Amino acid sequence: MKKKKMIISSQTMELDVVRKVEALSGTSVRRCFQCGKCSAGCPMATFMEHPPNRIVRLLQLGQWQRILAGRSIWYCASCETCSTRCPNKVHLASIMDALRKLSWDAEGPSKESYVQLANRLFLENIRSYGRQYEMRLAAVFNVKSGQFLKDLMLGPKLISKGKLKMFHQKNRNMAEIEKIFSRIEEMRKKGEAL
Amino acid sequence: MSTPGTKHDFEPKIIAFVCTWCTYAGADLAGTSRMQYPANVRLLKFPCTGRIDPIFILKAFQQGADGVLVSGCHPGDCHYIAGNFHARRRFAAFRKLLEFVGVDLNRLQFSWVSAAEGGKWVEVVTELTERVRCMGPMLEFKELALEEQWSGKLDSLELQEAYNQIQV
Amino acid sequence: MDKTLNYAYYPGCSLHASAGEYDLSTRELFNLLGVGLTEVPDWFCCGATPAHNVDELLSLSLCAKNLELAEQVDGDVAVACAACFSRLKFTQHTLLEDETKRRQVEKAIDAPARLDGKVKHLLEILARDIGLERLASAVSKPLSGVKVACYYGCLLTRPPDVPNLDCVEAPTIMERVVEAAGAETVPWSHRMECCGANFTLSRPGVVIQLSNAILDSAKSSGADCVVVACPLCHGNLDMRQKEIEGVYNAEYGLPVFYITQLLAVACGAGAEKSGLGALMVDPFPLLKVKNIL
Amino acid sequence: MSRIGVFVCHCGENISRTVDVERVAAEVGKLPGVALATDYKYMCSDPGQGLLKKAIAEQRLSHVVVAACSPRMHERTFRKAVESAGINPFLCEMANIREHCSWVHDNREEATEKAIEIVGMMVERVKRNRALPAITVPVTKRSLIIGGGIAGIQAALDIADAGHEVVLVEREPSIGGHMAQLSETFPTLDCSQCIMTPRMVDVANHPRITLHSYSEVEHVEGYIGNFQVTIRKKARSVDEKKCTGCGVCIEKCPIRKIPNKFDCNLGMRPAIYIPFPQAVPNTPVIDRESCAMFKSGKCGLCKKVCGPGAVDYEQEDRLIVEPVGAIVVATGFDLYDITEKPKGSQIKGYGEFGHGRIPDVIDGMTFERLASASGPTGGRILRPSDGREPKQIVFIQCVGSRAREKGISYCSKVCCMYTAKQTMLYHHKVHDGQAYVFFMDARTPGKSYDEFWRRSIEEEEAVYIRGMVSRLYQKGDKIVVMGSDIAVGVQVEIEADMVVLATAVQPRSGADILAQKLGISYDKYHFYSEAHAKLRPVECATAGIYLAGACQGPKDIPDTVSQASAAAAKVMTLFAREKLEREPIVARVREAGCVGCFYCRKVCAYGAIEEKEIRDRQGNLIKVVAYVNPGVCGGCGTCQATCPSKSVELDGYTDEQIVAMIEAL
Ligand SMILES: Cc1cc2nc3c(=O)[nH]c(=O)nc-3n(C[C@H](O)[C@H](O)[C@H](O)COP(=O)(O)OP(=O)(O)OC[C@H]3O[C@@H](n4cnc5c(N)ncnc54)[C@H](O)[C@@H]3O)c2cc1C
Ligand SMILES: Cc1cc2nc3c(=O)[nH]c(=O)nc-3n(C[C@H](O)[C@H](O)[C@H](O)COP(=O)(O)OP(=O)(O)OC[C@H]3O[C@@H](n4cnc5c(N)ncnc54)[C@H](O)[C@@H]3O)c2cc1C
Ligand code: SF4
Ligand code: SF4
Ligand code: SF4
Ligand code: SF4
Ligand code: SF4
Ligand code: SF4
Ligand code: SF4
Ligand code: SF4
Repeated sequence: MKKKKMIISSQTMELDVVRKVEALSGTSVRRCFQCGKCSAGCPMATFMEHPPNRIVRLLQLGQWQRILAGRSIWYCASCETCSTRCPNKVHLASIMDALRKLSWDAEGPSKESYVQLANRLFLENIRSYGRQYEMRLAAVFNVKSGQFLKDLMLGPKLISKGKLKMFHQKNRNMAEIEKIFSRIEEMRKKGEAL
Repeated sequence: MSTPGTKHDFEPKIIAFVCTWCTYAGADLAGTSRMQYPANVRLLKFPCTGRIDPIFILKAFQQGADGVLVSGCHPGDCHYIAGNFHARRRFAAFRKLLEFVGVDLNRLQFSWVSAAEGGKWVEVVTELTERVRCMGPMLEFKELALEEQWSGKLDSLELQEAYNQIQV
Repeated sequence: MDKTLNYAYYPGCSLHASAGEYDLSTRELFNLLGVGLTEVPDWFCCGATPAHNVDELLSLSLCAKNLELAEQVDGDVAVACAACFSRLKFTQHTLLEDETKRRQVEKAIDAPARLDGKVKHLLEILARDIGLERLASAVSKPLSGVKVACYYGCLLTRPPDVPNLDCVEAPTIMERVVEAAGAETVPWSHRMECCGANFTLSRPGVVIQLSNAILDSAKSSGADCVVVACPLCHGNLDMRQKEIEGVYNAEYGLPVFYITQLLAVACGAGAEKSGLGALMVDPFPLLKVKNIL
Repeated sequence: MSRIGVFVCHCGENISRTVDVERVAAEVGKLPGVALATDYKYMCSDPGQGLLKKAIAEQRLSHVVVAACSPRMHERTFRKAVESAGINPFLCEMANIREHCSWVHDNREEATEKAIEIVGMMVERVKRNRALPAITVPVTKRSLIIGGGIAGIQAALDIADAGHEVVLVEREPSIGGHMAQLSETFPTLDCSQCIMTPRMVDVANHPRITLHSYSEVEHVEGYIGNFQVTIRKKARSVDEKKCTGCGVCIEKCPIRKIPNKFDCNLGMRPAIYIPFPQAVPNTPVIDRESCAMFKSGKCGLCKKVCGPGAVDYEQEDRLIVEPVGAIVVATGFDLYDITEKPKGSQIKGYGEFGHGRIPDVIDGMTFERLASASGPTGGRILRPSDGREPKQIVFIQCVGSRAREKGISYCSKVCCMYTAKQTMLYHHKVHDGQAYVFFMDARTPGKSYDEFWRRSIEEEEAVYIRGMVSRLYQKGDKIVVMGSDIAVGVQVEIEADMVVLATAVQPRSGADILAQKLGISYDKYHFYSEAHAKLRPVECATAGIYLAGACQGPKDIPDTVSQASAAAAKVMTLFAREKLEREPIVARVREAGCVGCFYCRKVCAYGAIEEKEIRDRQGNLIKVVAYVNPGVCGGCGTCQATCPSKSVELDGYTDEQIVAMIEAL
């Protein structure tokens, strides 16, 4: 793959986005001195085209579009290994959260769709049922992702072991939950929250 | 009342408290480089900003100064190791007191001017002079002094009280 | 019944579904130990990883609301799932440190955030509140001869300063609890490597690869079984073990217990009440060989 | 009533071009107390100074103001002149009407007005000046050196060679410090012992050096030129004067399995021991914690076999007092210990590296002992766990250093170079082995340093990997190193036989306690602070105390030796004079007003403020007040501005003087 030359100037460095990432994640990207310790221990680094340290590097240069163009952020498992071992207290796991949020808000310019789909279904589940119903989650995921047969072998065994509930009751707090979702939407509309 | 932006045709009196090693020498450098600045400023030399008792600032205002400048070495460059550091902490606490007695803090300028910064000295002095000129004469405090609400004595009980607040 | 110890129990979604045996054995164990456990009424999902993954504010708000619900029950909050535990603690930590986020969350839940309540993982309760001595004295069927690999996973201790469960990089709390039940623990290298739980649904291939490394390490340390304290870890190591063995052409046969199952068995709860039947990798042969069941 | 003389200078035309000097003189002449005001073309010229002296005599002047250039230019000149005319030099002040007036303003009217005010201000000030006597203090020409590493040794030899007495205090049983432990040294790879031991012997034999080994500084009193130092000589249990160093006792001691600290615990030593064969002094010491005699009263073998009867179980700690005029602090460094978290320290451990519990994960100093020909393995690189030669060896740099989350944010400065050195030594000794280095940057500024580092890569075939390591774990008899190469952007895994950690250089434990005894300042890590980072790098702010070596900050041997010689030169400069004379602008306490709050002491960076007891005639304590030691005071006046009861004053800058100056405006 050809790599586009990076033209750097105060115009091409989108530092506003970086500041947003910093505000959302509560951590500074400038503290990173590129030691690579985060990438050394990341269980998912082998799946990423930009290893974690490079994500921070790209942010330092304001090149968030390059990050979103790849799928690295969607392969982060949120295991916190990087944040735990960083010698500079760069909370990389939170940076990943912030980047995913920005990418999500930008209607997913990132290529990774399965993880996004799973996340979306998960959140929808909370909004409609208050709790997760793994059976429903898995079934809908399979339908929507077109992988009808995925994990088919597991299903019956799980049901026989009593591990998948087929039916569920609605949570009595549903109204509360809906309010939380809608208040957050409201705040965002008014620009009171990122 | 003064409206910002309007020039008053009055010559403000500016008193500058400076340390010997940095700002005094910086002002010397402005001289040897023949730079020009308003003649409103009078310098008082101290060994170190650490020696500058905030009361002197009050005294200067009471004595008719319209603006006061305090300037010394940059942080970390103090000839006496940490004098300017103590001064900084002291003045931080003192600003509140000044505000309380009714001094507009825009009349008080703290800055760092090193022995090599003749140009910066000129800038700082010019800026403060012009700012104070726009603000007009400092009346509040002169009236206060006239009313004898504050004796100007350096060892009154209230001041001791104030000092205790300022301690590190 | 110990009147002084009672907890507001937050089981989390999995314990009402795929991890029913964790729930069952937890209730049974606390019952045997004489410690009160009252489920938080109408708790809802903490949002787990997907929520903070894309919407931290939502994640913080869901957790804050649950913390508020927990106030209805006397006692500290007892959490079974490592992910819920991590999110609840993270919420407390973040809202204490970040004024702006706290204000936003309070607006979202329309209530003041309650941050002073103690949130504890079951392990903490077992090792510290109940205490290893009391635990050991309740053991009627010591697990002698069982070699256990304690698996912490990634979220129980991380990030530093947040869960404060134990030393971030070299925790021993689970080993101490298991040893109190009379079992032997083995040192091994992958106690805290990530199993990829986040991708169970979307990228099972990832999970299989990561979980295989964990099972491999546990096996080569000479362990007879693995013990976990999180339904997500369990899902990957137990439920998928067969599949992993298939992919990597390996033979692990490692039963994966919940910590409460192991303790319940040691305290004499019996197989059924400990929910052993729900395990995918059959634990009975091991327990029989060691003369425990 | 004062009779002040004011002399206004034209400076050719430099002043008179914009300032109407005649008018200045006329106006100032009207001020109360001014007896004479005159102007002259060049005040600093011989005739100008003559005019000044003549006026003093004729007009019986008591004070002088010279209105001319900056005091930074000619204050000395005029003070000398008035002194020769019989007036105390501190009764002469300069009013700066050139740099601060004529040169910076072109409006003649304004400049003249300003000049009149400047001179008036100085008149008010000089009126209130006090005649200050010159302050002189005698100098004791002996110096104390604390710490006998290469820094202390170098300083001791330099000062003693210059003809002055030196007292050297070393905490350990032998001098030598860390350099004695090193194998070969960068950048030349010469053998450390070969260049070190002759100097240690020189110390032992020098007629003007008194060595107190196994001793510590207990207490320090006094000030520059006049310190009284109390030294605790710890009980060695062997009489240094009687012992011949035959070593029979060491051979016979039955307690033999004590880990040898000098060998980084790789080898064993008996309960009676000398730390290493070339130790100075070559006198054994009994480790009372391990000795059977001290633990159970049974043994006494060493005493039995000692011919000269040097072993003495009853020996006790002794306190001796040494008067000295200068102190050099050279207490060196310790290495960050990844196995433990020091109590109360900010430092978080390296759990991801197994908290140092993986046996074949060692630190840099341990590697030095392995590589040293006189070390526990005779210079062979062998694994501590099984004595096998490691074929794959991994070095990790910056362990502890540059990791603010672990508690240390600075760079330890020597580890890049010693790691490069160690890869070379390894390559020389294990021909079929391979060395890998995980690093972030190679910090090799120094004469032939970068070339040295490049050599380790290009000629000695070390593989450098730019990236750090996340975790180490034992797998069988290998150590798995989980690293990353950020240049390639991939994870790197190495199954190593041995891992060497370049752990951070830290100040000695207890460095803060020693600093408090000496009254010197230190930074948050407990490295000692120099008076000025650039221009006074070997002096402490506390006069008469100097710094040498790694106690001030991480340093290699060339830097350490340079600084030690510089400190010695400073001591010799001090000793070149019989008495110290210094600017008498110092603070004084009015004891009547002082309430003993000691706020002043908190802000004094020079440690000049002491406690003084005020007693009545019966000797009953009335109160404790502050006392400023004039020998130590730097004259900054910070105490004065701090004192809540206005009881401490700086000569020449009293509140009264300053208020008078403000009022003159
Ligand atoms: C692994 C390693 C390899 C190195 N290799 C090289 C190299 O190849 N080349 C090079 O140039 N540099 C090298 N260095 C750096 C070198 O070791 C230091 O520059 C040098 O040792 C500093 O000397 P010092 O006298 O300041 O301190 P030290 O050697 O630490 O000596 C201090 C002395 O003071 C004593 N002491 C401490 N506290 C007290 C007290 N309170 N009272 C009395 N005595 C006290 C100590 O016992 C010790 O004897 C290396 C360092 C390390 C860690
Ligand atoms: C761009 C730059 C920025 C720097 N910034 C810093 C900084 O921020 N902080 C810092 O600590 N250091 C800094 N340095 C380094 C600092 O400048 C040097 O450490 C320092 O100036 C060295 O002083 P010196 O007296 O050895 O040499 P020099 O300053 O070079 O003085 C040598 C003198 O000897 C005279 N001379 C030469 N040959 C003869 C001869 N044959 N006979 C008689 N006289 C002779 C020269 O005319 C000159 O006056 C900087 C250097 C550079 C290049
Ligand atoms: S570990 Fe921290 S400092 Fe190092 S590269 Fe990663 S984010 Fe940057
Ligand atoms: S949190 Fe994400 S980026 Fe960090 S180590 Fe885990 S998977 Fe990698
Ligand atoms: S004393 Fe100063 S001002 Fe006067 S002639 Fe000399 S240099 Fe010039
Ligand atoms: S103490 Fe006695 S036996 Fe030991 S070395 Fe000295 S003289 Fe020899
Ligand atoms: S008395 Fe102590 S030191 Fe001496 S030989 Fe016996 S054990 Fe060793
Ligand atoms: S000298 Fe090199 S290895 Fe040591 S702390 Fe500095 S950069 Fe790291
Ligand atoms: S600050 Fe003033 S009153 Fe307090 S001890 Fe010092 S001199 Fe005395
Ligand atoms: S003048 Fe400065 S140096 Fe002297 S005693 Fe006061 S604070 Fe200390």
